[in-house]
Amino acid sequence: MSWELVFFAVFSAAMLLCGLGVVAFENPVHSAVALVGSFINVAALFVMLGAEFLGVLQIIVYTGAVLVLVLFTIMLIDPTKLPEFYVGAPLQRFASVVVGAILLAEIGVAIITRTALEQIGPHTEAMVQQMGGNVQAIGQVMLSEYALAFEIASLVLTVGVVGAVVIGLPNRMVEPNTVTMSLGHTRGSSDMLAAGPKFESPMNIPAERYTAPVGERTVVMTKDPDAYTHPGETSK
Amino acid sequence: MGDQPIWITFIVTFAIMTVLLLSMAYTTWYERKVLARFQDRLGPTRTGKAGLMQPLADAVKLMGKEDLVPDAADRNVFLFAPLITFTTALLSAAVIPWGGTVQIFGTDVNLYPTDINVGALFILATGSIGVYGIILGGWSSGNRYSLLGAIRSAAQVISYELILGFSLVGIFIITGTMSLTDIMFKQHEMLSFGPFEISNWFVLTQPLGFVLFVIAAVAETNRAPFDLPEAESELVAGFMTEYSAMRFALYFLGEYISMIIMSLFAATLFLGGTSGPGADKFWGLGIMWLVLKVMAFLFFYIWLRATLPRFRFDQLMGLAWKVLLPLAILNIVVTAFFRLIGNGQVF
Amino acid sequence: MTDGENQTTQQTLVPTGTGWERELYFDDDLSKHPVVRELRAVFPDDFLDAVRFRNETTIYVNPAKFREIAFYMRDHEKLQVNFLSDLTAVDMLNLRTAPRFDVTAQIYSIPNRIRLRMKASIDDGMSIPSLVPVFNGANWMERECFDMFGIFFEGHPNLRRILLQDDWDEGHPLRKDYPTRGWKDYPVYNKERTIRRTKTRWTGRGV
Amino acid sequence: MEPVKTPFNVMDSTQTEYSGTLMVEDEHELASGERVMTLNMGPQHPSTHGVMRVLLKLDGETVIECDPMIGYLHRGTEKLSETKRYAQIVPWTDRLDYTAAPQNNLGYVLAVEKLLGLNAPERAQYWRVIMVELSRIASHLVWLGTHALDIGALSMSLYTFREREMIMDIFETFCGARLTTNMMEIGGFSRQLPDGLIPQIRNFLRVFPSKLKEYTDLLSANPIWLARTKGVGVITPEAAISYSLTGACLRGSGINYDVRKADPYLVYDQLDFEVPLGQFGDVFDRYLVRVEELRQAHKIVTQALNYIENDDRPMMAYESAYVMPPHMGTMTTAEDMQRHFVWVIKGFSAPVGEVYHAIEHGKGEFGIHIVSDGGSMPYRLRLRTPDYVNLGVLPHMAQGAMLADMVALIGTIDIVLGSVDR
Repeated sequence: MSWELVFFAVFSAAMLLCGLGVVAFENPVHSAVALVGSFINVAALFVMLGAEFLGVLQIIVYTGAVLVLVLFTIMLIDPTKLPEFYVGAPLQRFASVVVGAILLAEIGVAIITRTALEQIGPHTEAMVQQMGGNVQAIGQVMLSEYALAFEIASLVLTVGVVGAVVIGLPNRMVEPNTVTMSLGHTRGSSDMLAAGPKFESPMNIPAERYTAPVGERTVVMTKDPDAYTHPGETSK
Repeated sequence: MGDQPIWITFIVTFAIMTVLLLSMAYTTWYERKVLARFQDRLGPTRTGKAGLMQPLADAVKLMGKEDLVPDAADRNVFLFAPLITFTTALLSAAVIPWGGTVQIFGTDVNLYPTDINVGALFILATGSIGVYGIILGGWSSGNRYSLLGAIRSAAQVISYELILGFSLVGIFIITGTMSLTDIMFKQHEMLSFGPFEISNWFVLTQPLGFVLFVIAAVAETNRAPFDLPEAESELVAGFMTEYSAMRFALYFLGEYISMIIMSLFAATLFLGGTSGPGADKFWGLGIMWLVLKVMAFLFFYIWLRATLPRFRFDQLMGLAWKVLLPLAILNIVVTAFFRLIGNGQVF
Repeated sequence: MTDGENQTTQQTLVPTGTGWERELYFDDDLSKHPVVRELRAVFPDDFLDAVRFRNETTIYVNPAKFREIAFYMRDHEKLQVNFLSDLTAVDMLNLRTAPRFDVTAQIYSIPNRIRLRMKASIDDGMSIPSLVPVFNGANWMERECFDMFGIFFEGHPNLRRILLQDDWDEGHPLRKDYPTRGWKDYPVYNKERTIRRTKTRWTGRGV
Repeated sequence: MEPVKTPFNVMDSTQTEYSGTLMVEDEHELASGERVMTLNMGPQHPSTHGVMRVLLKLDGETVIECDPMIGYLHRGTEKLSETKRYAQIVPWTDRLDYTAAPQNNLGYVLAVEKLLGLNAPERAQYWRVIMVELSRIASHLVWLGTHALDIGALSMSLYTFREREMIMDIFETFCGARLTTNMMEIGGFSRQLPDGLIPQIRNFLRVFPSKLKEYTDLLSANPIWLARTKGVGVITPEAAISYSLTGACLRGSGINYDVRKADPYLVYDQLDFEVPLGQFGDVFDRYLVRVEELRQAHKIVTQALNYIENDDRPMMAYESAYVMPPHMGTMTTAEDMQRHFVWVIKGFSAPVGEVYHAIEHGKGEFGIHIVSDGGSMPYRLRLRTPDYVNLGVLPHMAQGAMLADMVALIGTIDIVLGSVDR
């Protein structure tokens, strides 16, 4: 038994355990952390196969960027308000079984074509060596053979970014700088107020007055106590 | 560069870990002393000569403190999170070369733990795992300041890692490799301009990339003026508000290790790593040059902290996405263009 | 002090430029004071009195018209008493029988540089119109006044205690019948001397 | 007069659910559907400048509601003053704004002198001006250091405290105390000037302008500082007047109201100085105004010192009946000792009446309102502290600000909680 087999066993066992944890943990954050562990072990398996670039990319892209966002979505959602997954409709359960079976079958077909039928495809180890290494080979293939798929993927990501920006835009209906009275903390007193004139305040000032320019700034010096005493004729 | 018995790799790794952990402790002392000089004070003086025993005293104090877990905390995650930051920070040291293959007592020794062909990306990858320590620590504390610090940290690290990666692409285009050892030895070559010979440091050919890298590295390590996750005047202590004792120290040390690693990384990529006068003759001189470069970087970190106010969060993100990212892409395009000219594929 | 009452209507008709000199605000004859003159004319029933002490003018007004008079003085184009320096109350329990409180507003005219004190007397348990619609700064001052004296300001948007805690149940401490040490008995610590007095150069004694 | 009975009893804490507790979970959905996080900033927080609590409702990092809660340092100074004789109250005023104790002393002492109708001799007035302006510099230096520290400029506080230390040493030479000086006396100064005071002040005046340039070099052109302060916390002139702001908060918005100019006390009408006014009323303008005030204070101290340096007229208005006679034979003759004893025990009986006196404190208008019933203790002493009133504008400024701006906004008001809570 070689060392590689031992490491493979350890990594795959850890990966499977983490994958089990993803579905088994009750707290969604714990599930997400288990998913992180699973991804890291997958990356380790990639490295063992000699695909360091893929392994590192797995960590940077999935573990680093995507999962952080997923994790935050989960964290900021109240766990008590999550929908109940266990008691989904029978159709849902059926559909999930079917989809899972199809995915499994796809993986099986891929493995069988590679091992049993010995149809390995063009990207053999010799070819990778000839291209100069993993990174070079991936670059070549990505930008020549699969250029169209690559561009489509970029387009989809761009759409995703634009969608995120649109969703994340602040609500334009609410004026951010509307000037109101400082009510302080209004609880406990608003319904107890007597009727009558409330805020005939001098504060109906347009919001653009509340901006200050970014450029050079000086102070105005005065010795005369009667100068600049009125809001209309301030030092601006 | 060649294969070596595995026990030599263990010894080298052990030596590098020891040096890193010790230097991390003394980086705290270095920061306190330098910051104190910036601020017209003396810094630690009471423990040992010039306060040199201060890290030891701090360690003893922190170990003696009670390891508190708040009631509202998610206990397991809370206890586990600091370890992530610490270990991933240490893990990055695996790919940083301290020299080439040298002869020590008649044995060939590689002065780096490993040399994978995507070493630069490996450091980025460990950095992106390291942020989990901050996020999970902040979330599991059950404190809103911690949560805000964690959210800030996540957004900041993702944004600035992008810039960190993009600023390196220029070097990858020039060298055609991502192995840190190869990149470093590329810079040992000398360029001659008539009578003058200067080292081919990438800071000369990639000045914009260097500036971007330094800014992003400061942000990536959560140091001032980008120390928003732990902005003490707004968020008390950010994600580590609820931590105490050694777990607090782990975060603290993780930050310092990240500083050292980022300094090593910058020195390796842009300042020629071990390159310097006499470095090719004796490997010890090369390590000395590397240490000097790292200390200069650390001094720069502390200088920033002593001088600059803190960014606001929206300004920070605006800087990353509106200023630095276009500049980084510009850098890539220009570098690629010159590379094509060099290859004779244009004109 | 109130002897100029029958002339006030004529005095408001004085053309501008002659009746608004700065010296008039500091004249010994209070009836020449522009604020007094104007208020007497416009609020003949609600302007009660005016007093001068140490070069400061105090006007007494009807509490029901407290806000209206402040409004009038703020928006008057010549008076421009547009700044509320301070608003507080004085518990007059020991000085007179009724009404109990003097609500005192120190108001100021930034363009004219004139300080003025406006007072309204109310009884315990009554409320007085809030000045918050006139001066936003009155918000916290009135909250403090409510906190310390228990005076209610009608129309205040957020009348809560401000300096004492929300569940303070000992009343309002700046009232004159509130003892300085409070109503409650507080525990007294360190009744016995637990630390031996040591012999020092100054005491010279062992115990 | 139509008495309006109050419709509710606030003392009944069962009516309201918030009474005196920390916030329980209070997340509610806004009209936009965003979830709101309640953040309890303080009372133990590094940048609330003491024990102040600010209850924030945050939408992300944007503040949508802000409620400052004060009173953690309330000591009842106004109530206590009603049981103290006039001269005994001076030390209590030290504890209001403990970064500028001489100014508090001066405000109180001037109000009492106004009530008594007495004037301090000219020399004492000049020395009061010198001490108060030095104290204004000290107070502004504390503000500059802590404000910069809040925004993240770490070293600034140590630089400003270095110069403040020199002023503290001057105070120590002058009156023996550094922080709670208890410096001013009713009627002037009863003691001789100590030796070495004037060279000490001269030394400070020589050093200070170069140090001030150091501060402004570090901050005024710093792009991060500009980005953090410009356009943040804008108060329009109308709002500034309406919120009763005073001091740099009002002048930063461009309204010229400086009590030293508008209603001169002491000898300020004989001194040549200018009042700086901001243009747009944001945090940066208030910073500029205060830095300029440091220069003007330096100028005032220089002028006053040049004028009064070689003067040796008496410093106490002994001719007045309200001033304690000099301690000439207190230790030797029985009559003097008796007289002194009676003075200390009984104090003086002030005239009946009420006065309000305002001075330009470093933080704004510091007003004392004394109601006297003719006794030896004030019937009512009202302390109008500038930061209490200025703090009321915080909810107005905080609308739409970021969480990081909150510390800049709290810093720009320049509060000292001892003065806010009294």
